[in-house]
Parts: sequence; structure tokens; C-alpha cells
Amino acid sequence: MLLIPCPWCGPRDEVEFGYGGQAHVAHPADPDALDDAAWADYLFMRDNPRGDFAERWYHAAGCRRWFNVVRSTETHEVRHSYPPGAPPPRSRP
Amino acid sequence: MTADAPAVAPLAHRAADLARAGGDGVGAREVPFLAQTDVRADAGSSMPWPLPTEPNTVAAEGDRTVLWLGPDEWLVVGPQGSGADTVAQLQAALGDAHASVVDVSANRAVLELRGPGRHELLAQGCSLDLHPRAWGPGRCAQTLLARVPVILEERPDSTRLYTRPSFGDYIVDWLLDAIGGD
Amino acid sequence: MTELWRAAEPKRSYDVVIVGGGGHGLATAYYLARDHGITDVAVLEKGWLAGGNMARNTTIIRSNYLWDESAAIYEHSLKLWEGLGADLDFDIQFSQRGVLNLAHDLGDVRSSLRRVNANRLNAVDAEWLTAEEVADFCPIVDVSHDVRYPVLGATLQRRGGIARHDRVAWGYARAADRLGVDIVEHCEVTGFDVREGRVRGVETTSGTIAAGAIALAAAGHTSVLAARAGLRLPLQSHPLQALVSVLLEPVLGCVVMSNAVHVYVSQADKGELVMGAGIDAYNSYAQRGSFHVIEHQLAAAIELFPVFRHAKLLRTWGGIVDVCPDASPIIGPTPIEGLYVNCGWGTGGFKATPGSGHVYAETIAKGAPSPLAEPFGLERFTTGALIDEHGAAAVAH
Amino acid sequence: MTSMRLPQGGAVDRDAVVAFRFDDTTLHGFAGDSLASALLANGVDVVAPSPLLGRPRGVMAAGVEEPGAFVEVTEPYFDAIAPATTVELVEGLAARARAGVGRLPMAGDRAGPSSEHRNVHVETLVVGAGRTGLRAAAAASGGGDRVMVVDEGFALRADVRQAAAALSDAPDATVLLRATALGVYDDGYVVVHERARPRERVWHVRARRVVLATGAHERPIVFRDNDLPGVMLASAARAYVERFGVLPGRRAVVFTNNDSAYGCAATLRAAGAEVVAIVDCRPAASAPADGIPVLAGWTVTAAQGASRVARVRVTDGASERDLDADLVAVSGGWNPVVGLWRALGGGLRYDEDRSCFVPGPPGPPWIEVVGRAGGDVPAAAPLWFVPADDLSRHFVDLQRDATVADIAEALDAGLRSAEHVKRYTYIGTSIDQGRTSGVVAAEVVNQLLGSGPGAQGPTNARPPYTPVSFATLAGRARGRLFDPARTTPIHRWHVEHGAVFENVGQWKRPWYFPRPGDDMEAAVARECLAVRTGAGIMDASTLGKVEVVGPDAAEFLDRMYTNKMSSLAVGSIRYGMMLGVDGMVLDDGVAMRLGEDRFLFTTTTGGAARVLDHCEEWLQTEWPHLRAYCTSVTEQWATVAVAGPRARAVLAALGTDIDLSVEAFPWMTFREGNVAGIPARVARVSFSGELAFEVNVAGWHGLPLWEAAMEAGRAEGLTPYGTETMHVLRAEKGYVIVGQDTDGTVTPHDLGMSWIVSTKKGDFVGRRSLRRPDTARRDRRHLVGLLPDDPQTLLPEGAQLVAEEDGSAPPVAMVGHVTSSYRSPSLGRTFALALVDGGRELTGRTLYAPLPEGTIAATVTEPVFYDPEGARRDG
Repeated sequence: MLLIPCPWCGPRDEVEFGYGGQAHVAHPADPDALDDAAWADYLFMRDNPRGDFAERWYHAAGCRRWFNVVRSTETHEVRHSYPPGAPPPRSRP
Repeated sequence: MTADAPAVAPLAHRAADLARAGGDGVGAREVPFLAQTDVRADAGSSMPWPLPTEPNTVAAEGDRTVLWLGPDEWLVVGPQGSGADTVAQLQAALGDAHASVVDVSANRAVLELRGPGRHELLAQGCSLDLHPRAWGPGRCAQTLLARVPVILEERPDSTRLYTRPSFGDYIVDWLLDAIGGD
Repeated sequence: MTELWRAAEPKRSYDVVIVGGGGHGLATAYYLARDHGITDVAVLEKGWLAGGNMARNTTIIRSNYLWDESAAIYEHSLKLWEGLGADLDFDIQFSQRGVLNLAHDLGDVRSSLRRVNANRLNAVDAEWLTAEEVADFCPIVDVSHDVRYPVLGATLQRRGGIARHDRVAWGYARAADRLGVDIVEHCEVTGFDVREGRVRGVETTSGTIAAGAIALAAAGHTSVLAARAGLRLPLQSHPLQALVSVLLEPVLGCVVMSNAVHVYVSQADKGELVMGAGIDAYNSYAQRGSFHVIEHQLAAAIELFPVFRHAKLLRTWGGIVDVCPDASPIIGPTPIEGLYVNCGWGTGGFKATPGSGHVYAETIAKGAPSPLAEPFGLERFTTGALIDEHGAAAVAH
Repeated sequence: MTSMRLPQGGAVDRDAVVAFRFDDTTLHGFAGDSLASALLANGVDVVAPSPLLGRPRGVMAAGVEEPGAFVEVTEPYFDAIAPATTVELVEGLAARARAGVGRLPMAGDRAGPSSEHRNVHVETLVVGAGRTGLRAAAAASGGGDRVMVVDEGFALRADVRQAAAALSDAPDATVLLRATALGVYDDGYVVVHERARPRERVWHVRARRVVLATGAHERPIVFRDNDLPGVMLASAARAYVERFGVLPGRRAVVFTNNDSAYGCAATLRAAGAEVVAIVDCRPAASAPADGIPVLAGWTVTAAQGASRVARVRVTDGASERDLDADLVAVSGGWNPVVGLWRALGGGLRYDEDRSCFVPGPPGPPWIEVVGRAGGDVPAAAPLWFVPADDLSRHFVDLQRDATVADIAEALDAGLRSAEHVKRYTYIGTSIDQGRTSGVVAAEVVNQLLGSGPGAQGPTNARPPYTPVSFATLAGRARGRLFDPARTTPIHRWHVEHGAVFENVGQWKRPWYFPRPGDDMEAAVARECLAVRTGAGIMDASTLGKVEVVGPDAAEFLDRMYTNKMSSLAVGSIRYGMMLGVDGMVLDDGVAMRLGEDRFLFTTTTGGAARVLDHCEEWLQTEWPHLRAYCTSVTEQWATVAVAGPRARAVLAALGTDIDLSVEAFPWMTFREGNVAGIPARVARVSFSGELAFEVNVAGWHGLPLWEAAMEAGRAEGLTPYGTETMHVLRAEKGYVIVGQDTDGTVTPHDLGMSWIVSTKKGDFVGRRSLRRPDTARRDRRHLVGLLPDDPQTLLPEGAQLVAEEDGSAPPVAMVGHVTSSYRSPSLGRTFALALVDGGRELTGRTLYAPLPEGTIAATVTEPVFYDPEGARRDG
């Protein structure tokens, strides 16, 4: 049971959250400008690193806010938690 | 709700069960027909009541209690029949500000747990830290109880549990089983 | 007694280097050698042979998938399973005890019948059982109506079953070794030599190895490897947990799966109940998941099988599964000439082992997708011609 | 059987005699005994046969590491299989031998062990209530931490009782006995199993810091017939004397590679046993033997005897001697208990002096491993097994009857990894997960491969630390608490009136309302005709409802729906469809414009949560600048649909201040007013094609409204109908059900609903995906109607379709499948909806559904079967 730090509600059990996969994948401003390959890239291609990963979580059973977390996919250690729109923090807190 | 229109509280049919299950350091009963208003607005907006800005806390003034539900969301709880007045006051105060005021009085059933054992009881299905070090009057939280989304509101000598009426029977069954009164 | 496989030292160069010494990699090597005369092959395994998902899966074998493309490759695999013991001259303890997929609501029933009818027309054996027939076939399933998710019926594939995963890997390793394939354990691929859009070799913890073709068969680690070759793939790696009970006298003679309550279970010949559930939600390479998944799975198991209430949990563990957006695998060439991928099997990899290895070997040998592999190419993500097994509510395991 | 109970000593309560049954013999022990100590006290040597070879096995250990003495407990509770060493002796206990394999009772209590789960938060959790653990706990408690100490034993050791008592008096400090830490998980999450009776407890502990003071397990040295009853771990022999006042044997040989066993020898002698010799494999045995003969540099090569040790053969390599003895107390050194540490990737390193694996980096910073678990164990010589020509009775894992010879065979087979050897021999896979065999097996491998001690470590023990029943871990999530059944405010009326229910997601919905004598077909036919010819009433409260408020609410909905919502007039309603970003149909419903900046839209019953999350995701992560808020009002409103040509009359009879005339209240508009004295929002939407009013009232008014309607509608024959009738009626009109006629691979164009995909407005979710080559194909699967050639034959839903009647010999290409199929009382025949390749071009063509019971022919039609011109919607 991971402990996910909601920027607003604080650390809560994983089961309160929805998982949103890779963070910072913006919907293209002008989808029509993308060819099929580029559009497929937006739809399906996601980073899948072993190590630190900026990912989205949704506090579904709490404050219903989406937010971002930097978490190691190797150790599950959470390094940062920050609101959507904010850039991914560089260094460890 | 309008006074004259016939209404049935969501958990009225379980009142006897809940009464029977009392004792053992815990008692539970439904608090029916509370007026509940969901407010969405910027934290800075002008309001007829002080809105708690610290997450998961409650502000009370007169017979209105305001629960923090999110950085831009609150639940204003008042006595039966006060909903229309709450909506009117909020809309007046908010004026043209971008905000959302929605009457959700019937959207959640409310149970009140009393007795010293109530936090241990909840701890059987809720993963929040309900120890006095972390929890007490004036706090609220949206979380899960067993498999159901709930709002917990801690009051001086009771805990209020808000849940969707459709989950009411499950929550009551769960409470009765946990209390051992079933 | 002769050894199962030689402990080979890697040569400097091979016709084909297979990255990943799991079931798929070993099967690929075997069929390259047996069917295509390509024996100058190395299988590179970073740890001990078949120590990844091959050692961690619940060994369920079936081919009753909905879509034609899936049914075709899994049925091809099942046919190979049926002859595999003799083919490898090695007892893989393959037991065709039947696989039940339970339906718990009207939507389940609809999609189950749709799948059964599709299977029959694809020459895949499939039957629809009523709740009563389910009780006859598997008496310990609770088919009473007063439960939260009553059993309304089930699909049955009698040819489905289980096999002994370790022996499958060892059987392929032994047979490939006999045909001249080098099986190299404790040799990790750390990089790829890619020049002018063509892959020419791999960097490993045992030095550089040149290769005419390089075939990835690394399951959950595929993304990490592909990235080292500068290749992006539509994959996400998740924990998939499984568990076994203590040894028990026989109670369950078939495989039972339930999507609605997320359980699949069989009883191994030794006596332990072998169970799996859905994947954990988050990305991970940690080979461990969260315990609430196990608790929910056991609760669900007892709802289906009240007799399991006294069964005791012995061991839980996690593997790393690589999942595609459409829950179907990717098999075929890549934009990098000479580099092939076989990945994205998600939770369904074990049952596909022979079929996957067979079509992958053909694809590598011909340098072009085999007919059965063709629909599973990377292009489908661009055209939109996905093979959406979970969208169509087929069982993903 | 002679009593081996000592006249005094031990921590048992000699005033509390406990009667128990073992294999149908009634025996007696004391409170404080384990079943194992009680059996030993009663002179029971053989507890159970071995699993594969049927060899006699006795008690070898005193704790969870016991590899041989397995029992099934039948009274006063049921336990399928457990080592006798972990079973607390309680009055009325009944147990029988098990050969390492459990048996599940087919009859008996349905419930099984009942357990409750509890969440608890502490700053410090200590696993192990030994001296080290309690010291760490006291320090943490003194520092103000909330502290929990858990220990698997049922009694504290005498020397720590005071410390434990003192701790228990501290604020927020708990010491739990019979409490096993099953596993340590990420972020300080520890699952603890407390064997409380009658109701077991599973603690979900969230700790900031975890201290593992789990001690060490003694391991044996392997020699010929080392599984004979009477061969016992030295520490266990000592424990039986000191903790239980039981003498495990009268003539003992102590066999050791380390000093710790000397204490055992002294204890045995003090208790009155003759210690024949201490056989110490180390040439220069150092420890004081206190007059006990020490054979330094000697080893035990074999135990001899039928069902119990009678003689022990020893050798110094040159000569051999046989010693009369009934007990071999053996110590092969100590293994720190590190399973919980390893589960989170904790590292191990080999300690040359102690000949064992001790915890070392890496590992999570919040876990400390202390005391013997941390590696503070006696030095030991690296002797794992006593060499012999025949190793086939040198038992490494008693639970698998696996020997050194089996390991040698695995290596002969070319296997070199301890993991492969484990999988070849099954060593370490049984109930103790290799507590006595894991390290020995690994070192036997190292020795036989000549790779040196510690070259390969033991295979991983996995959680749980000790086996626990499924029911215990399921906790309360059983029966009706397994998963919530959601019900509407009107549910109880449906129950009282005999509704048959359908599960829709978590919801219980009335499927149909049979009258006495009705089967489903009759009930549905009656309900359908009622709606088509009179009036029907349905509980539509389960539909998801979301209120969207803000200046940009219209713009937001334009981006979420395929069609335009911003052009909707206040007071009007529009059907809408949402797509996933992949262009596939996600959900559908209607949107009402309540005000310039206020909408309410509905979702499918199963889609409510998914759609709201979908909206919040786009709003919060993609368009935070849009000024719109979404609020779920699904259960604020109970929705009662009154449908049929007489619906207007029913509403009038109910009493309302709303003008119901077509002119004042046109189709796809809504009005607010009172219905039956209840404030209501009434919508003129229809999912049946008939005149219909959806009356929305606050949830708590739902039941009164429904009952009033049934009363007022009696004259009109108002008939309650369920989801099946609703499905038939909508299918007659060709209205799709998302999730039944779609499956996540279907676009609006496939459904023949291109009209709902706006080409004039800007971008919306999923639009670009519709242009992908495969998604834009003209010959994709289209929704069509099907009329079976025999109007009484019902096509099964899920039937696959082929083009040629004789083309049904598999494998054969399928051209589509049936998504919905019903008998229509209005049409007097059967009909179906299907998805068919290029189906819109095939109108009039005959397709075939090959089924086990025969092939059904059907003709492709337009997917609208009833009132295509929509003449009936105004009544």
C-alpha cells in the first residue's frame, strides 16, 4: 500500500487515488497539424523508465484534484509531489 | 427541502437496526435532511461565512458548518430547510465572481457516531490516522470507509459520516458488523 | 545423467543474439535452430535462466481469445503446447484440465457468448456452460444466487490447462543447446551498437558481441533495453502479483478465472493453489506490489470458492509485466534495421511461449513479419487498427 | 508412554492442567505448553509421517522453523496445517498428524475463521519482543513515539517480562503477543497477524520507522538419517527444558560447529540427562565443557534407530565409534532472520566467522535490523553436511524429503544457480520456506561446485512470514460486505413488489416486475405493451448526473461532447456523446441548459464516476484556464420516468402546476414546478420513442413521488417496468446502449451517428483520432438491424455472423456479431441490432448466425424498427 502525498490532503493510502501515468504530456494545441504517426505518439507513447518517473495521480476518494508525483519505479520512493502546471522539480527536496 | 413535501430520509429504514446496535462504547444514528451546499470558488472569494482554507478542517459559525473539500471546494452544512437560504446568501456574497453553488442536500446521507469507541470502530475500515495526535474536533476528511467514499467530520463529542445514500445500506451493514451488533 | 544445457561462454559474434533467457527467448532460439537452420545463436540472460516472469507466472494455458488475430496466434501456441513434451523429449507436465471463465452479470454473459461463438468459428474449442453445468464441472464453485456476484454461467475451453513453467524453460534450453545454441547466463546487455540505422551488436557485461540480428525478449525490461537502442515503444511496466497456498489435498481439478472479481486459480500437482489477480495500477520495476491487492483477491476467491476459507497463504510475489495500450503484444521488426521486438504480452505471456517463439523465429529468419505476427506490428498504433482485448472485455490473462 | 516432564522448572503453569486430544488419544499438558512440548512431555516421539517417503518425523525445533511435526487442528478452532511447535495448548485442543499436506473441510462452517482488520499509525514498530526489541521500543517510547511491539510467541521469555510490562504502561505503547509481522511493505506499511480467538485480527500498521529484532534461527548440520525423531536443534532441546520443563531425551549427544551448543549440554545435564559427549567438528574446541567429554575434531556421521534415535555414529576421520543416545542436539550455527528485510530489497553479505548471511546495504532507510537479526550471532565453523559416499539419507529439507543427493543430482543436471536447484529439488518451497534448509542448501551447492562458502546465498523467503488463512486476510470483505450493492431511494418499493434485479456495475436495478405466473418473457411483453399503448413508469435514478457551472461551461462541454452544446437554449435539452481521446465511444446522455452558465448532463449508470473523472482530468490538467466547475449530483436527484401515450394523463392526475401541453412543453425541453406537491424538474426526454416525462426530485422525495404516481396512475394502468423492457423499447427505436452495442472499439460513425459529430465547432476530445487510416475506413463494422427470417426465432446476443449459409465450417471469416436481440410485442416478431463489416451497404442481404443448435438466417435492415418518423413522441 503505497503512501501517496496529495499536495493538499497530505499522505494518503494508494487506494484513495487513481493513477494517471506519465505527467507533462500535453494535448497538442492543433491536433490537425500532426500526421498520423505524431498523433499516435501522443496517444500511445509514454516514457517507461526504470528510476525516477514524473507521473500523475488523482485523489479520487479525497479532494478530487489531479497532481504530479516524482517517484522511483525502482524503489517506489516518492521524491516530490506538486500541482499540475508546475514544472517537475529537479533536485530532491 | 420544502417542509410540506413528503420525504423519506435515506436511512430511515435502518433506524431500528442502528438503535439496537448501540452500546459497546459506540452508538450510531442518522442525522436526516441536513441542508448541504457545494461551493466551488477561488479561496479568496467573499463569502457569508468564513471558509476554512487549511485542508481537511472545518469552520463553524452560527448553525452553519463549512467543511473543506478541496482547494476551491467547500461543503456548507446547515439545519433542515436552510438550503435555499444558504444558496441565496452565497450567491449574493459571490456576486459576479466565477463560482459554483449547488444544492446537494439529498446527495449524501449523514450518520452520527457517538461514544469513546467510535474511532477504533472507524479504524477497522478507514486508514486515516484518527489518533488524537492527528485528529480531533474541527477536522474533516474525505476518505474511504471499507469500500465506500465518505466524508468524516469530527465534532466535540461525535463523528459525522457523510456517504452517498446508495451506499447507505452497505455502510450500516458494515457498522453493525463492526460493532458486533448484527 | 547429462546436463540440461552447457554453461556457454559468449563468442564475439553470432548470426542472431536473443536478449532475454526466459521462455519466449529460449523458444525463439529453439525454433530458429530447428525450423530455420539458424544455429549460430546466443541467448543472453542477465540473471539465472528463466528467472523473470517465467519463474513467477501462474502457468495458465488457453487460446479462447475474442479477436481473430489473437485467437490465431494463441491457438497456434496451444497446438504447439499439445505436442511440446514429445517435441522437446522432455516432460513439461502439461495438463489439459480445462479453463473456466466465469460470467457474473448480463454484460459478462453477452461478451462470453460472443467469444465462444467467435472461438468456434475460428476452430478454437469453446463451450458455454450454465451455472448448473459449471457446478457439475467444478463442484466447489459457489453458484448460489444470493451472493454479491452470482455465477450466471461460464465459458469452458477443455483443451486449456497448465504446465510446469520451470520445466518448459529447461526443456527449450536443453533442446536449443542440443542444436548448438549458446545459452549465456549472468550476461547483461548494457548497450547496442547502432550505426546508419542498423544494429550491429550488443555491449554486455561480458564484452561486445556482434550480431546480424538482435531480438529482444525481455518482457518487463523491454522499454529499458529499447531505450538503450534509441527506440521508444508503447509499453508500460507494472507489477503483477501471484500467490500460492500451502500444500493441500486435491480440491480443484480445473482452471477457474473470473474477470469481474479479479481471480484466476488452479491447483498444482504438488497441491498448492496457484492464484493471480489484476495488475497493480502504477508503473514499477520493483517486482513487488501492494498487499491490499492480495487481500482483495483472497476475499474474492472465498466468494467464488467458500471451501478456500481455510486454505492458507504460503507465498506471494510479484513480476514485472509490460502492457500495451490495447493489451495485445508487439511482435516484429523495428525502425532500426536488424533489431526485432517481442513484447507487450502483459499478463498473457506464458501461454503464448511456444507460439510466440515460433512466429518470432520465422519473423527473424525471414526479416519480415510472419503471417500470424503481422497484425501485431508497431504500425497498428499509427493506423488505429488495435487488437483491443480488454476493450472487448475478453480475459486479459 | 513415559512422562518426560521434569519435576520442576519451565514457564508452564503446573496448576493448570490442560486436557487435549492428539490422533484420538487424550493427553494432558499444562497451560503455557505448546502442542509440541506437551507431546514431548507425554513421550510422543513420532508426530507425523514425512510427505513423500513416509518416514517417521518428530519435533526438531521449538518455533516456526519446525520442519517436521505438522498437525491439523480441529478443536476448538480449525487450522488446516501448522507445526505443533506454534500451536498453543488450550483446553479442549484436538489435533491430528498431517504429512505436510493440508486438507480443506468440504462441509462445516461456511464462515471459517472470522477476523477483523484494523489500521493503526505509529512512529515506531518493533518486530520481536526479545531483549533487543524491547530496549529499542523503550527508547522510542521515551522519545515520545507511539510504539507497537509485535511478537509471534504466545508467551514472553521470563527475562523480558518486566521490560514489557513497563513499556505497556507507557502512553501510546502496545505489546502484542501471538502477533506475527507477515510482511513489511513500501512506506512503512506492515501487515501483522494477531492470532486472537475467537476473532483473529489483521493489523495494517503504518510506521515511520520499523525495527526488526527478529532474532536468529539455529540450523542443523546434515548427516545420515538426521531426520530421525530424537535429532533436535540444540537451542530447541534447551528451550524444552528451560521454557517448558520437558526433558527432550535421557542420553544426549551434542553435535556442534560453534560454542552456543555447550550451553545446551550444560542445561541438559543440569536437568538430569546424561550428556554422552559434545561432538565438536572444530579441531580446537574452546568453550568450557564443565567436565562433559568433548570429541573435538569429530563429527556425527549417522543417527541410528527405528522410530527414535538409539545410537549415534561418530568419527574423527580415522576411526568410528557408536554412542548410545536417544537425543542428538545439533547446532550448525545461526541464521539471522532477515526475510522481512529482504522483501524490500534489503541486501545480504556473507560473514566468514559466523558462517551465515547478515543484513547489509542496500535497504530502505526507515528499517533497522538489530541484535541477532542484525548479525550478532556466535561464530561457527563452515560445516554444512557430513561427507559420505551415500548422501541419499542426508536430509536438507525434511518437508520435501529432499537430500544432499538430490542437490548433487540437480548439479549433475547442469544446474548451477541455487534458484534452479530450489526449483529442481523443491527445497525451501514448503511451509517453513527453508528456515532450516535454505542456507544449508545454498552452502551445499557452493561446496559441491567448489565456489566457496557464501558464493551463493539462500533463495528468497516471501511474505507472509508464516502461513495465514485466506479468510483471515479477507477480513470483513465477505458476503454482502464483499462489495457494496448500491440502491436507489425507491429500491425498497421494487423489492416489496417482487422486482427481479440486475447488477449494473455496483447498482441493483429492477430488471423486470413479474406478476404471479409471469415468466420473464411474459413480464417483459406486458411491460412493453403498457408503455406502447398506455403508460409505464421506471426508476431512472441510477443515471449519473453532473452539474457544470461557470462562464466557460458551454465551451467546456463543446470540447467534451462530439456535438455542440453552446448553441443549446436555456430550458432545452440535447442528446450528446463523449469519446475517449482515441475516438472511441466513451459514454452518452443528455445535457440540460439550466442557465446561461449552468448545465446538467447525465451519464450512463455504469459510466458516472468514469465520466466525471474524465471531465475533471481535462478541466484540471489540460484546460485549467476554463472557468467551469463540475459537481456530481447523481444522488441529489431521484428520477422517475413516466412513458407512454397516457403519460400526460398520469402526470396530470399526479397534480402539477406545469402546463403539460405540447405547445407549452415541447419535446427536449424541461420545466420546473411542483409534481404531487414536490418540487420537481420535469424533462421531456424519451428513451422509448413514446411521449415521456422524466420527473427529477430531491432523492428523499423519490419514494413518495413514486408511490403517488402509482396511486394516481392506477386509472391509466400505469405499469412499472425494468431495464429489460427499457432495452427492448430503445432497441425498437435503434437507440444504442454504450457498453452493449459498443465495446470500446466503436466510433459514432460506426453507429451511423455521424450527425452527432460536429464538423463546424472547434476541437473536441477524440476528434483527431477519427481521421486515422483504420478509424476512417468506410468498411468498418457498422450498426445495422437484423430481422431473423423466422420471425419467432430469437438471435442470441453475442451470436457471430457469416456471409454464406454453408460457410459455417470453421475456420470461417466472421462479418459481424449480434449486440442486442429481443422479442418485440409491438412488432410481433424478433429483431436484433448487430455490428457488421460495411453493414450499411448490406441492407437487404441475408447473413447467417451459425450456432451449436443450428444456423439462423437474418436480413440486414436499417437499425430503426418502430415509428421511424418519430410521430409518437408527443403523444
